[in-house]
Amino acid sequence: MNDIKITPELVKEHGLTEAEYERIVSAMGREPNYTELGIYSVMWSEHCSYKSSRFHLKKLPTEAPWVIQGPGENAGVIDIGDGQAAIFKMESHNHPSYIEPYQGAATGVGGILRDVFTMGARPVANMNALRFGEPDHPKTRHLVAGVVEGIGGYGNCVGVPTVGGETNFDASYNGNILVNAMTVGLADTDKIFYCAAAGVGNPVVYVGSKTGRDGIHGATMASTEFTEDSEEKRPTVQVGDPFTEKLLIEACLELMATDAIIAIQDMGAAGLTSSSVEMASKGGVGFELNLDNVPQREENMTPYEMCLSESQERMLMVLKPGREEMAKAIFEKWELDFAVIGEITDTGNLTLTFGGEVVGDMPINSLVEDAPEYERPYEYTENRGKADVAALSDLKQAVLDLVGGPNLASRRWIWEQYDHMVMGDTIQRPGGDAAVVRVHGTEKALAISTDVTPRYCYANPYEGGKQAVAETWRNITAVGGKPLAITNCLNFGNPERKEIMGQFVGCLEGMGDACRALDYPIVSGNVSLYNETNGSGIMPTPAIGGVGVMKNSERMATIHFKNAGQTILMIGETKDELGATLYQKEIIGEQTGEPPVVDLDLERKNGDFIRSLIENGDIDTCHDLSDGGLIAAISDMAITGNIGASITLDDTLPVHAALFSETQARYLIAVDADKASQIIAKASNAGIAVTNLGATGGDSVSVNDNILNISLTELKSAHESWFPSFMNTAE
Amino acid sequence: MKSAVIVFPGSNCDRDMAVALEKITGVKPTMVWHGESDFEKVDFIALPGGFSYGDYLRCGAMSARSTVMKEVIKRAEAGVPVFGVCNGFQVLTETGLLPGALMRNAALKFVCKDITLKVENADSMFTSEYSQGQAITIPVAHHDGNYFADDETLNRISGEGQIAFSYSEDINGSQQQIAGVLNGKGNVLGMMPHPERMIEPALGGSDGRALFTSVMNALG
Amino acid sequence: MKARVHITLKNGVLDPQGKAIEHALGNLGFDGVEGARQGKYIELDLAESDATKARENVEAMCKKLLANTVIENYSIELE
Amino acid sequence: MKARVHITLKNGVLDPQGKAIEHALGNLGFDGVEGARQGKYIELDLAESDATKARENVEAMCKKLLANTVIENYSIELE
Ligand SMILES: Nc1ncnc2c1ncn2[C@@H]1O[C@H](COP(=O)(O)OP(=O)(O)O)[C@@H](O)[C@H]1O
Ligand SMILES: [Mg+2]
Repeated sequence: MNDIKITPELVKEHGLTEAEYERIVSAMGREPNYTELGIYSVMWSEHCSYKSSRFHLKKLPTEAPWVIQGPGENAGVIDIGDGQAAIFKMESHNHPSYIEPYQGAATGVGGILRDVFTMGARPVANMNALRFGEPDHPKTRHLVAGVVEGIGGYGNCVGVPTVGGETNFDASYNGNILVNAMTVGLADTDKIFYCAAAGVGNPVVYVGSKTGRDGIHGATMASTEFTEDSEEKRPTVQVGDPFTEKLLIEACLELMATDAIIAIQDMGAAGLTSSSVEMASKGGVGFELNLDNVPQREENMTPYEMCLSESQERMLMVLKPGREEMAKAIFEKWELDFAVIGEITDTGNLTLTFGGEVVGDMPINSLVEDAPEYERPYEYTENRGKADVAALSDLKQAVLDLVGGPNLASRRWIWEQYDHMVMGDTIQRPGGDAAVVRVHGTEKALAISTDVTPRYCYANPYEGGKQAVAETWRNITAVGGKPLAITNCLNFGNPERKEIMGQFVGCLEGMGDACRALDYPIVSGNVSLYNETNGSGIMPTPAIGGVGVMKNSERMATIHFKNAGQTILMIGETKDELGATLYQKEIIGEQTGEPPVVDLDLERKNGDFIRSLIENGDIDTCHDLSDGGLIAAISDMAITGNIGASITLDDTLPVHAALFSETQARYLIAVDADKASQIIAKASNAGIAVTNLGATGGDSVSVNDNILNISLTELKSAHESWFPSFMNTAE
Repeated sequence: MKSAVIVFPGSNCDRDMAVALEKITGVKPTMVWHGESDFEKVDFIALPGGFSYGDYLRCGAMSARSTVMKEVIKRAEAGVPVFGVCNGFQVLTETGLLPGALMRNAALKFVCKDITLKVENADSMFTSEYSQGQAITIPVAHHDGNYFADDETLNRISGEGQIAFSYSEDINGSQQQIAGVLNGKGNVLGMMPHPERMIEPALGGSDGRALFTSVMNALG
Repeated sequence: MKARVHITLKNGVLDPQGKAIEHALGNLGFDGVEGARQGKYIELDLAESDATKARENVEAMCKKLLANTVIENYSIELE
Repeated sequence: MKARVHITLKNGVLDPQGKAIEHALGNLGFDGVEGARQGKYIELDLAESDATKARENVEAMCKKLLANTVIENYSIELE
């Protein structure tokens, strides 16, 4: 196999440029053999090396006193008090999910779970951020069905609740859906595991499933543009085995309770190769692996295949010497493979042997530090100016179309396919602003939300980047959580195009500013570039996953109206910001103008105020305003509470602006009248804008008596029926 | 009340069951691994929900043949109360301790939501704290909860009061909307809904508690 | 030798997967599908080379694990 | 006429179900099972009586719905 001659074509097939190949030759001081070429190609792929994004990622804020581990490990770690840590990360599985939605999405969930339990955490919550093409695109229904079933199929079986997410439909995802999965886990702060290998002579151990020829070159696939014939790249799809994953979680956690593990790393993209290189590189040591000892599922596997296989449900560990037998007994109890496949060396090289011969020998440094880094040229998106967004005469229809349209309709059809209650700690289920999961056995809880508004990011990447971070912060705040840190999944088009790179840089700058202003650092993340089909890119989609903590989970707010006769207050002020809104897109059918601007100081001020009300037990009903504006939020609160509302708007803004504007930093709360006056007074003292909008009650949502009046029945049916009827329509 | 929770590879509601049992009975249950051939004497045996063996081949099929189940069957026959939830129910039908079989949901989708159940038999040791016909809210979370039995069996179990709970709406295609079934002697109950998930207001309600307190009362 | 096992639902047992297939095929515009049933197909590689013994063995596997005889039938072919 | 369709995983695609069956048979004391693979078996009743047309039709059904051709193969028999 290694006598295959390295030709320029072969180099190109491996996704390497001529210049990159030259770089490999000079790093190695010789030509690579076939196995080595394969290894360089995955290690230097966009997916593993972050060659287009690294330069900019370095500028993101990653520190805070509560950050235990920022980016660079398998997942980020934050201190949540009492000696406990939350460990979390989000990751994309876009390309595989487009090719095979069920398995693509399922293995995406499996991969992100491993990133989290690798660090010693028990996974306690899964989230999923999904973007599909237009509803009437011929592929959409099939993709939605498969992705949702795959996420559920994996998460339900493993027994980790899938507690929330987000789902958008837009034409820019027609040929390139996004499937971003996030896992949050819990660990004790003194029991966190890292991937840096240490100790020359220590055994390198392989555990989990056997290696097959699955997904060879998945990492390079995730680093190239899609063309029509990508659908032929089928054998790269992997099949997930959630049952084995469940066993692997239990076995790893059982071993982690001992002191046998020095370092541990899951085998993700580029499998055995990237995990061993990463462990060696972090530890500044060499690895010698005997590939004959790798547990194999298929016959006659070559070193090339074993090194590049992306078979799922596998982990690599470095153990303390002498602990092999004890560790092996644990894995055998869980009926998993366990094999010592090598040891740590002081050579600084990754040395591979097979059949008694050395089949690869590469300096670890050259695989990691020498990987190319590009400062690709970029061009910022031009300002689109202020949009002039029309009013419609039939307000009622507009509201029904919006609330009962693809981007606001209830996602119940999705979350009812996910076990969102297993583990017995889900105290806020999907359907609210943030999911809330109790920290098992304590009063504390984690609040989790994923958000991004790609329309805004496309219109103005900087503002969109800010808004994505701010929206997760706001959603966590709206349930009463203190937002602590975020993870992200940066989904963009082809970075070799200046305007795409401009979107990337702009979004990152916005994210960074928002993180700094909100004390809300980035602790982990993932970049997915080349999300393009035939040269047309997706909208920039930097999905943000935020995590916050609640000290007393009995003080929690939910969105549903609880009693008739309560006063509805709006915290924050509505401005005429209709550009790039959902109203403009779905009702008017245009996408122009600048998006709403996030005033980060105001965001913080209003949010801190809301949170203090919830923490004090002053309010238990709260909803932030986002897509669809005021009327969408009121509708949500009324539908979920089955209680109507009547509100009165003053005439500072045209009605359609007051109802549909997506001005940021706003919340709605509902409280008893006497409490409301106290809150108004408190807000005025603090210089916070507050408006008394009206009261809950009745069986309709009405505005200024007659301008708008929609019965709860109509609203509910529009909101609840869109998804099921869309999915049940025959293709 | 001393209880045991049986753990199969892939069980994932074993902890939830143990937490509920401890909260309600005040005694920490013993966790029993599927490979054990014997375990300490207990008053109550619970088979938890989850995906034992990944639900591969047929839900509950592989667990039903595990070593520990031989002992569980023996004890059930000797009168020890045995309670299977979700996957536990599937295991019980696969062992033959309960009649019928659980097939793929008619809509072929996993379904996770709160559902209203009707208490069809409030006379059993598992249900005495409910009233006959009471409507209770308990969540379901399953892919294979579509209860099937042949007509003769159905007639028998409905005639003998062996139907413990039924769904108030058709959620999975179950015959007669059956949600939970007792054995002839009344000491084995299997049900698809998860009462152990409804034991405190923070989780959405407490309607599941009475099931456990019923057993406590029955055992004295 | 190799055993091919077919596991099918007994007559009278309702078959949600079969029904769904029938329905979906209809929706996709395939006319004239008058019934669909879904079963399992399991292939086993056996060390045994004696056909009689192999059949006995597989028969036992079916009864003990592979089929649920409350609702399923099985049939065995050897190669 | 009747069509019998077998759907099996492509070579090299991981078969978690087959693996679990193999394992479980071993645990139950059945020695000599060297491999197990699980597939689907679908029976269709067709109105069509022309074998060529029927095959074409079922072929299309497999591609469109019954098999996931990314990871599965199918084979069709007519009766
Ligand atoms: N793919 C999904 N999986 C689970 N829950 C989802 C999914 N998509 C949306 N949801 C849930 O639906 C609700 C509404 O989502 P969204 O409109 O994005 O909320 P928000 O505007 O507050 O961010 C949230 O509770 C969210 O968790
Ligand atoms: Mg919100």
